[in-house]
Amino acid sequence: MLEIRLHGRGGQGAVTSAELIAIAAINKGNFAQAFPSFGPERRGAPVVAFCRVDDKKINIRAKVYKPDVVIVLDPGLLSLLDPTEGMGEGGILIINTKKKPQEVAIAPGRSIKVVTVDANTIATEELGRPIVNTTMLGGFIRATGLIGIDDIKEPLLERFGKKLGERNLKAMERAYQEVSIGE
Amino acid sequence: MLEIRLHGRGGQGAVTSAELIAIAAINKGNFAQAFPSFGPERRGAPVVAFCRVDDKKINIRAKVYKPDVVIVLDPGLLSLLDPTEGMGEGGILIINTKKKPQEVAIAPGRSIKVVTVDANTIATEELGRPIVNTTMLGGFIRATGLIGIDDIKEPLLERFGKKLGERNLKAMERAYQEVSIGE
Amino acid sequence: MDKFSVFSSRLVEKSENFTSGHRACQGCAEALAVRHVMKALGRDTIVAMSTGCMEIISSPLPLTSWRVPWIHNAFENSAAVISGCESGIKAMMRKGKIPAKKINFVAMGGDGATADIGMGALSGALERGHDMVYICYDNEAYMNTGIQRSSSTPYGASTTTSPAGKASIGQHTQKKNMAQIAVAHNIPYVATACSSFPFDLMEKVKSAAETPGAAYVHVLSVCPTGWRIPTQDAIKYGRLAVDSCVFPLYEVIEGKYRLSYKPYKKLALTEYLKGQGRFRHLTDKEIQLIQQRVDKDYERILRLSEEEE
Amino acid sequence: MDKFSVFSSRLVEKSENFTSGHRACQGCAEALAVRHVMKALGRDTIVAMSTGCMEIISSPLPLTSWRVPWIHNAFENSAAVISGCESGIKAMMRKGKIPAKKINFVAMGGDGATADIGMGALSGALERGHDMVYICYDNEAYMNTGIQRSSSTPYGASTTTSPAGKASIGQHTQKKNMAQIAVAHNIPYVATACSSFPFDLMEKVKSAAETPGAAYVHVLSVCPTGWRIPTQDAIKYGRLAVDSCVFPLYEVIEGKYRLSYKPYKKLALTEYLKGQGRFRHLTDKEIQLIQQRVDKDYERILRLSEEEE
Amino acid sequence: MAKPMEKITWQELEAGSVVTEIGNAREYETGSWRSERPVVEASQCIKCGVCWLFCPDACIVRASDGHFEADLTYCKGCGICAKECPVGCITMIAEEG
Amino acid sequence: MAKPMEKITWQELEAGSVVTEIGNAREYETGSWRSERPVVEASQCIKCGVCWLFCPDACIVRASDGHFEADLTYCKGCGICAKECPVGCITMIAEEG
Amino acid sequence: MARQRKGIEVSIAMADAVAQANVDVIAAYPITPQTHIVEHLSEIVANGELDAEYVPVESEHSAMSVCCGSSAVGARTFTSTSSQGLALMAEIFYIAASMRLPMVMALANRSLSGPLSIWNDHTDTMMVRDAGWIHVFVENGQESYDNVFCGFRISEDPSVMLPLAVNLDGFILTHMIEPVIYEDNETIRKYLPEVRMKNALHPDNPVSMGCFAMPEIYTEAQMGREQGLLDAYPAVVKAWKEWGDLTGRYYRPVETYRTEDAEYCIVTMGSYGETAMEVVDALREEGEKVGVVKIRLWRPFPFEDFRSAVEGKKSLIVVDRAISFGGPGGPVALELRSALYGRPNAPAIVNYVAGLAGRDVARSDFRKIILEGKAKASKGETEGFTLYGLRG
Amino acid sequence: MARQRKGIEVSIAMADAVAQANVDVIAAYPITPQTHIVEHLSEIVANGELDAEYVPVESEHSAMSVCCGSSAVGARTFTSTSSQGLALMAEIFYIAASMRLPMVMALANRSLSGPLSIWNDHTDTMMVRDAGWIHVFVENGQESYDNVFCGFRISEDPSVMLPLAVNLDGFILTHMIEPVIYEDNETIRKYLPEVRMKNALHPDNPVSMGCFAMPEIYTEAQMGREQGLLDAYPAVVKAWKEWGDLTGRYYRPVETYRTEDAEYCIVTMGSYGETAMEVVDALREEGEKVGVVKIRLWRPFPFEDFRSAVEGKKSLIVVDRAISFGGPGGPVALELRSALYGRPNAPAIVNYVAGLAGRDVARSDFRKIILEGKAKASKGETEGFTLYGLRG
Ligand SMILES: Cc1ncc(C[n+]2csc(CCOP(=O)(O)OP(=O)(O)O)c2C)c(N)n1
Ligand SMILES: Cc1ncc(C[n+]2csc(CCOP(=O)(O)OP(=O)(O)O)c2C)c(N)n1
Ligand code: SF4
Ligand code: SF4
Ligand code: SF4
Ligand code: SF4
Repeated sequence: MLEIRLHGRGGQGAVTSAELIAIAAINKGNFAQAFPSFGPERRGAPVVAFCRVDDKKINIRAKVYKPDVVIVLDPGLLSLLDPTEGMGEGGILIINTKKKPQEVAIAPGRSIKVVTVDANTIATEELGRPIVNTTMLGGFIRATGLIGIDDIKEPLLERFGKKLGERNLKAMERAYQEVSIGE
Repeated sequence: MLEIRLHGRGGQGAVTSAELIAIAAINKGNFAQAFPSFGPERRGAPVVAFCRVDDKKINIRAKVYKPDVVIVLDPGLLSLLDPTEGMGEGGILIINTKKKPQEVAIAPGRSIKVVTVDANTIATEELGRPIVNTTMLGGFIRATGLIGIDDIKEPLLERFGKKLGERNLKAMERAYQEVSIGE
Repeated sequence: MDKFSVFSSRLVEKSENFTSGHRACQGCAEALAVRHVMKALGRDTIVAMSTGCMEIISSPLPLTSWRVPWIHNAFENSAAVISGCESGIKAMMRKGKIPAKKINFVAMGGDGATADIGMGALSGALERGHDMVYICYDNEAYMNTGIQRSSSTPYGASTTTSPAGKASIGQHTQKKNMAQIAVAHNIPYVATACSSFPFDLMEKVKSAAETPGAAYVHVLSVCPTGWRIPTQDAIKYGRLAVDSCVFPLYEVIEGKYRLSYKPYKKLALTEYLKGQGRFRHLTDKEIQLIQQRVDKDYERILRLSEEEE
Repeated sequence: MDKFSVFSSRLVEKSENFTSGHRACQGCAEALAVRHVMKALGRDTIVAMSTGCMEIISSPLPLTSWRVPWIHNAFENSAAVISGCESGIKAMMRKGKIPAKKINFVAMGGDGATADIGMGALSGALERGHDMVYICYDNEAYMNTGIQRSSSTPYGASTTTSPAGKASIGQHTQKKNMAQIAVAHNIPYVATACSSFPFDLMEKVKSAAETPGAAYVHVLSVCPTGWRIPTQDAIKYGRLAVDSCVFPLYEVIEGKYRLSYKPYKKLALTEYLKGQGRFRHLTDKEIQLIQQRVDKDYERILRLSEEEE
Repeated sequence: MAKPMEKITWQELEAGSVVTEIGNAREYETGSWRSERPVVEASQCIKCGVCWLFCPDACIVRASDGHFEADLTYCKGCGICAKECPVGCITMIAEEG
Repeated sequence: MAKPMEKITWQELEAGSVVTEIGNAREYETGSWRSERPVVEASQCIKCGVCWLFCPDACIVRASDGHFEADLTYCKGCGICAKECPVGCITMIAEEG
Repeated sequence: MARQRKGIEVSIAMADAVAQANVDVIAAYPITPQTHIVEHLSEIVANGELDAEYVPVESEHSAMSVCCGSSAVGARTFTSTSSQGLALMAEIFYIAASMRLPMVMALANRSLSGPLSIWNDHTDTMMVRDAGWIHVFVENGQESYDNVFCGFRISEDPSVMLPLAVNLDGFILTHMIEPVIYEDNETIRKYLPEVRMKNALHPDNPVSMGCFAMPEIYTEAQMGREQGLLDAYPAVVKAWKEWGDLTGRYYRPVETYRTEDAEYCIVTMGSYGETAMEVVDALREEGEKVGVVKIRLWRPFPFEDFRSAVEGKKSLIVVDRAISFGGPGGPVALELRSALYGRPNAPAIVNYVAGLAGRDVARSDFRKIILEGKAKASKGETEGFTLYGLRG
Repeated sequence: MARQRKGIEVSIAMADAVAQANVDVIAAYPITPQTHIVEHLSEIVANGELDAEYVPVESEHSAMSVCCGSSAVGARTFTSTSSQGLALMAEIFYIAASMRLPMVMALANRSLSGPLSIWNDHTDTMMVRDAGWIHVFVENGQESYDNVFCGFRISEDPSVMLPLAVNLDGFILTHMIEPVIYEDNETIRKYLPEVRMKNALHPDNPVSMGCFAMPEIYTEAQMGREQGLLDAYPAVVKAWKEWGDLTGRYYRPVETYRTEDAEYCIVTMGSYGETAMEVVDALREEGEKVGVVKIRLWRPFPFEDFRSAVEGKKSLIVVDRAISFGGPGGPVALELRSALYGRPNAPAIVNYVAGLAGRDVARSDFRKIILEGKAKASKGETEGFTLYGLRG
């Protein structure tokens, strides 16, 4: 089972990212969960969403405490929280930032793969607004290989409708290409 | 223990009669209960009230099924119901009617003391209206001797205030005098 | 007695959809109002009724005084229950589950059920605009439970929870103006009526039922028990209320006021108050003050009706 | 920006009785309204607040943004809770249990808490005439639970329970007019306000608090999240609502209307609607129809205010 | 005929205690409530129907000759008909005890 | 300082969970919500206080020289002050990631 | 008010007690059979005999809300309701307990709709048995009167701070005229001094009440509520003891009658207790070894008192006045079974549900229930419940 | 709609099921965490994909009242609520059952105020456990979806005619995106035909509903309600069996997992069941003879199924999600103790109250509860309850 945690801000659509991953996995015949962190947080506040993917039925109904993958949608969050909390060795940290992976400060001695995407720029260029929840999926797909770009196409188009969906797809594909993978 | 049932009509104050008997008895140091028949009946409808008097604490919380005394406030009720229902031998039936006791039809072979009071006339004369609930108490007191006229004075004045109370008292006293006792 | 009534009774629907055998008090003009309303509505009607006198006196299991489909659910929710009936029938008709036909959806409640505990449900139903009629039988107190004050009890009336006493005049708030509140909801039809004016009442109920959307009819319903008047005077006191302009009869159609009846001679308030046990304690000075208020309110209605003409 | 504001900020109460650290959305003008209201009321105030955005964002145990005594009990009952506070303090002061002093009793709720679920409690409290102020923060939907329609949602707005869709324009009932309903309750003071006009708002809140008896203030509170506008435009949209006469500012004192602000130039409705995500789907024709309704309602207020002059 | 309530078994009630026999309240004879009885002087009756219109118990009926009279099965004796009759041809008489 | 909620024992709560430390929400720093920061060009500020008046988070403060600026501990970055400033001396700048 | 024995309607006696307790706020909405209590209170206030605010609310939901507001500012608060009224205020009833707001309610027990019934049983109070209120059941007028004072004393006790309901059977008690001894005002003042609530809402001492709780802290908040009830137990016992010392009338959480040597017992709650005793007397004369166990304190449930009261009995016949539909029968039997679960030699428990919505349960009925119940117990027919007196 | 497996939010799956069930009326008031269900339904209606009346009521009290009206005219009726909403409609909730009005409610379980909490536990549903509704608990999205259909089937069954609540844990299920298999409309139509209610309100067949009952007849009326629930049991079993035959997914009133040879069991209700199974698997590997008993049908309570499920076990560890304050602990443990009372060799019962208001109960917590509970049972520490995870 792969466990994913997403950090974002209220209104940024972290749950949608989790949802799309889960749906893509489910459509492939896998089992998956996606869910928010159930808070009363408002637009702007740091929020968390979760996702689990497995090839058998998932029977856990608790939050993700030990993520294998962490996605950070908002670069500003890095100064507020430790995105690697609970993460074991070999975890993958995917961050929306202009920085290169090696520029991202990680507690020394931890073997964590850092992946960076300049999602703000991509999203602003492709969607006109720095809404990065779909863009960041490109980074996720590239870094984990858990699902393919094609798997996410259908749920994405269903979610956003054809016109907007295709632009989101484009952004995601660009991120897939432009991602920087550390270590 | 003496058990009393009163028949009247909604709005005629049968409960007040029961109440006054009970209070008088309690004031004398006895134990007593008075309570209505708990119905949704409206002004005009036949209603029942109950009273129990004893010299020790009363522990019954049910209706009176076997009355020792029955008081009928409205002569019209006699054609609708059997006022002696549940009454044992030696019971006392006190009726507001112009009739003499012997003119009142009782199931043959039952030894029931019939007492009649022309309460409508007395009440109309004394109170200006045929509201007979206090008047009938005169008949009750005379027929049963359970309490005295004096015992009921105080509760009656408290209940109706001085002015109205004294007129009610007068009506009651007249009834006490003018009652016809059968057998 | 209102002037139309003498020779036109024959025009009135004969069948009784609210039958004899009900247990209202002797001389209950609220029951009479129900009888009139049901004549106006006819058989193709579903009634949702709030707990209260009219419900209790008409439905002791296994008996019922109702000849139309009738539902009682709770005290405060008849407006919501009828919303459900209307929505259900509407959907089923549209979907062809049942044949289409015009049905009157009517909620009814006392003034307590309407102006107090049921205010929320009523306001919601009016706002949603169901095709329904809400009828308030206003006997100016909670009669079913023994004459407690409601917000529709008039200032100065003595009730069991607003008793007149050394430190109190009785009810010390002004009667809530439910018709005015209904008008403020911007519904297409609002009217006041009284069973002492049965033809007017029946016409208004018919208009209300014919109005698409939500309609509200406020019926002053004399309660001899609660008002402490002789039973035979129930009709008279309704007339006095109207003729002294304590309770003006009017309609508000799409926001426009229309006075339905202008007393030939406006009677003094005392005519109306005297003889009612609930007002017995009022002093002349107090009556004077109340008269001023009545005048002011009546003038307002007059003005509004004239504006529209 | 309203014309008074530029140089008079210094006259405004400096201390914050509703502190920073609350968790309202970025740019929440409802929180701003609360801030303004609390400045106007000052410390000698007891607040009862309904469940809703403002409650949730200000009171996550063990933290509170309130510096005045504050109570939250449920969603629908702040008018009743404050009735209890007022009655309790009044009785205790009269009996000498606590020292006498003037305290403002203020209930607050969103439009859902006020016009929908709390309508009954509010109507009851107004009718009983407690010495209280009720403040409705009207952001035109249930925002706390995620932008569901309320009866105060304007016609045509898309919300999560009145979504625009193939078979629906979005909200298909007219916005309930709470101020008008409050007026119909015959209370001594009713006003409308908006936090884009803070001085007017604060004056009205003060007047309401000073009025003996029950007062009602209806505050249009722009919610960028629910209206789907950029956060920085929250003040602007309040101004547009007032300047396009969608939301006129007025007072009704003892039944008399007074317009508080007459736009220099009445803006077209489109100014206000365009840019709001919730109205994006409306066609020109639909906007036209809405404009007519706005005009009619505004004229009514104008007429009523003029009558009184 | 509805069974009297104190005889009905639980199985005899419809689900939800729905009553299907409409208007069966007529089995309850409210005439028993009466202490006074309206008596119509038929010869004076102008057949206007006012009494009928105002009876809260819907118990004024039309006799075959067109005049109106009280159905004593239900008449509670409120006296409204007597009071409202425009020609005053109804008198309330005390019921005999 | 209020104890963080996830540390409080049940005995530490007042009866009915009443909070007696008023205004302690200030311990929660909403500045962390911000993705853009208002920057005031002090020299242009006319000290009208409009930004202060319209800040939903009550986080505009007056500097010692009389001009106004945002208290970044609480500022959520909504941009209202920038938009409403009559002379336009506030600019919103993206927070660095 | 001097000490005196009066013949009085129980509702009026309760209202007089409320006046003697010098309450500040009464907020109630009329509902049969509670009406006489609040009517008499309005009268007392209207006559200037009690200086209090009588708030004529528009619904029971608001009645309880007003009481919450009034209690929150530290005013002594009384209310009364029944049946549908309780159901309508249920949401706020729970909240009053969780906010630890002292007040006393006269809960004139009446059946819950539907069908609508104005008569007595315990379905109303059972609906809210989880809410966290203190619940006392009384048997007669004297107990009703007395427990108004004890109720305020317990409810306002700083270690308790919980609302308290005095449950009295509707009509059976509320509309009964019977002897009640009134205590003089001196005694009352001594027993029930004014207390100023610590965190009462007031501008001089601002606090926030009713904050919301995240998962991180909710469990702890609830433990406070539970502990309040646990702490209420000794406070209740103490308040009753002191009342007894002043007046000679002692109350206990569980009361027993002729149980010492009883082999089996009938268990009741509320006004049935007296009749049960009367019938037990009669049965004793016939040689039946039977006793009565009366539960007076229903919440906090007096586990230990109950267990020691029934220790060693062969069987218990529990008479419930409510059903949990589709569930295990009456709520009292349910809790008693749970309380004795797994105990060695626990008595057999037979459950009757009787007197629903005011159906009379006379002495002959008790006799039948006791003897039939005993027989059932001995035959091991202890499952489910019997709806007593059902036709069909 | 064709048969398909989808990744979908559970709330949306339920809303889609309601649409597939072709309901006529939806009346609901928003409350977290139920909102997504009704929002999605409004959307379906707004898009013309379902021909139904969506009644945007002004309160939950009116939501249930509208549903009563709608059901009374024979329309297929759906509603959904949570927590305070349920509490506010409690009065009418009871009445709906007594009037035997079929409808289905998605009850997104959430904690009851106060303190206010939007998170999940079972205090809301427990408040109305006596009301006479049928209560089903589901564990995951698939069960939520399926039980909408089964719910209508059972509720509208002429032998049942009772409202039914599908209880699903708020957030934990409502906001979870997971795989759900949708059935095609054909299957649904076959399984859930339109039924015309016998006594539906209509001018063509006038009846009176909701008459009031005097004491002489109230007991009989209530027996009808109770019998309705008893009759519901076979109807539930049948409806689930037929659903299973159509779809391959079978449900049973009490479900067991690895209990055959278990010495002790953990008992759960709702979404905890899956985690419990997972933990039991792990413990089994360590040699623990432990199983899981899951109560799916809460009302009518499946006494026999439950008894046979736990027959011969040494102990039961019951995990409740609610407390009866000042009472015996969790309502589930309470009823289970009562159900097994006096049985020979009845298992010891240890009661935990856990996960109040959304506090996470993870696998490690279950492990701890099971092992600690087992130890308590063997030491005889079975009284009262443990508030799991309490700080202090
Ligand atoms: C929730 C609730 N509260 C109180 C009652 C008690 N109750 C029943 S009817 C009634 C008064 C009815 O008054 P109104 O609506 O004015 O009608 P009326 O009886 O006067 O015709 C009351 C208080 C109830 N049934 N339900
Ligand atoms: C009885 C009840 N029903 C529903 C809810 C859920 N609820 C809490 S706040 C809210 C909406 C609040 O809307 P509004 O009053 O307009 O205030 P806003 O949040 O928009 O400021 C809802 C539906 C509740 N808490 N209690
Ligand atoms: S109390 Fe009044 S309204 Fe009720 S039945 Fe009697 S007369 Fe009619
Ligand atoms: S949702 Fe709207 S009203 Fe609520 S906090 Fe956010 S901006 Fe303010
Ligand atoms: S007395 Fe009254 S009840 Fe009898 S017929 Fe006349 S109006 Fe009708
Ligand atoms: S009112 Fe008089 S005249 Fe008219 S029909 Fe009746 S009895 Fe005859």
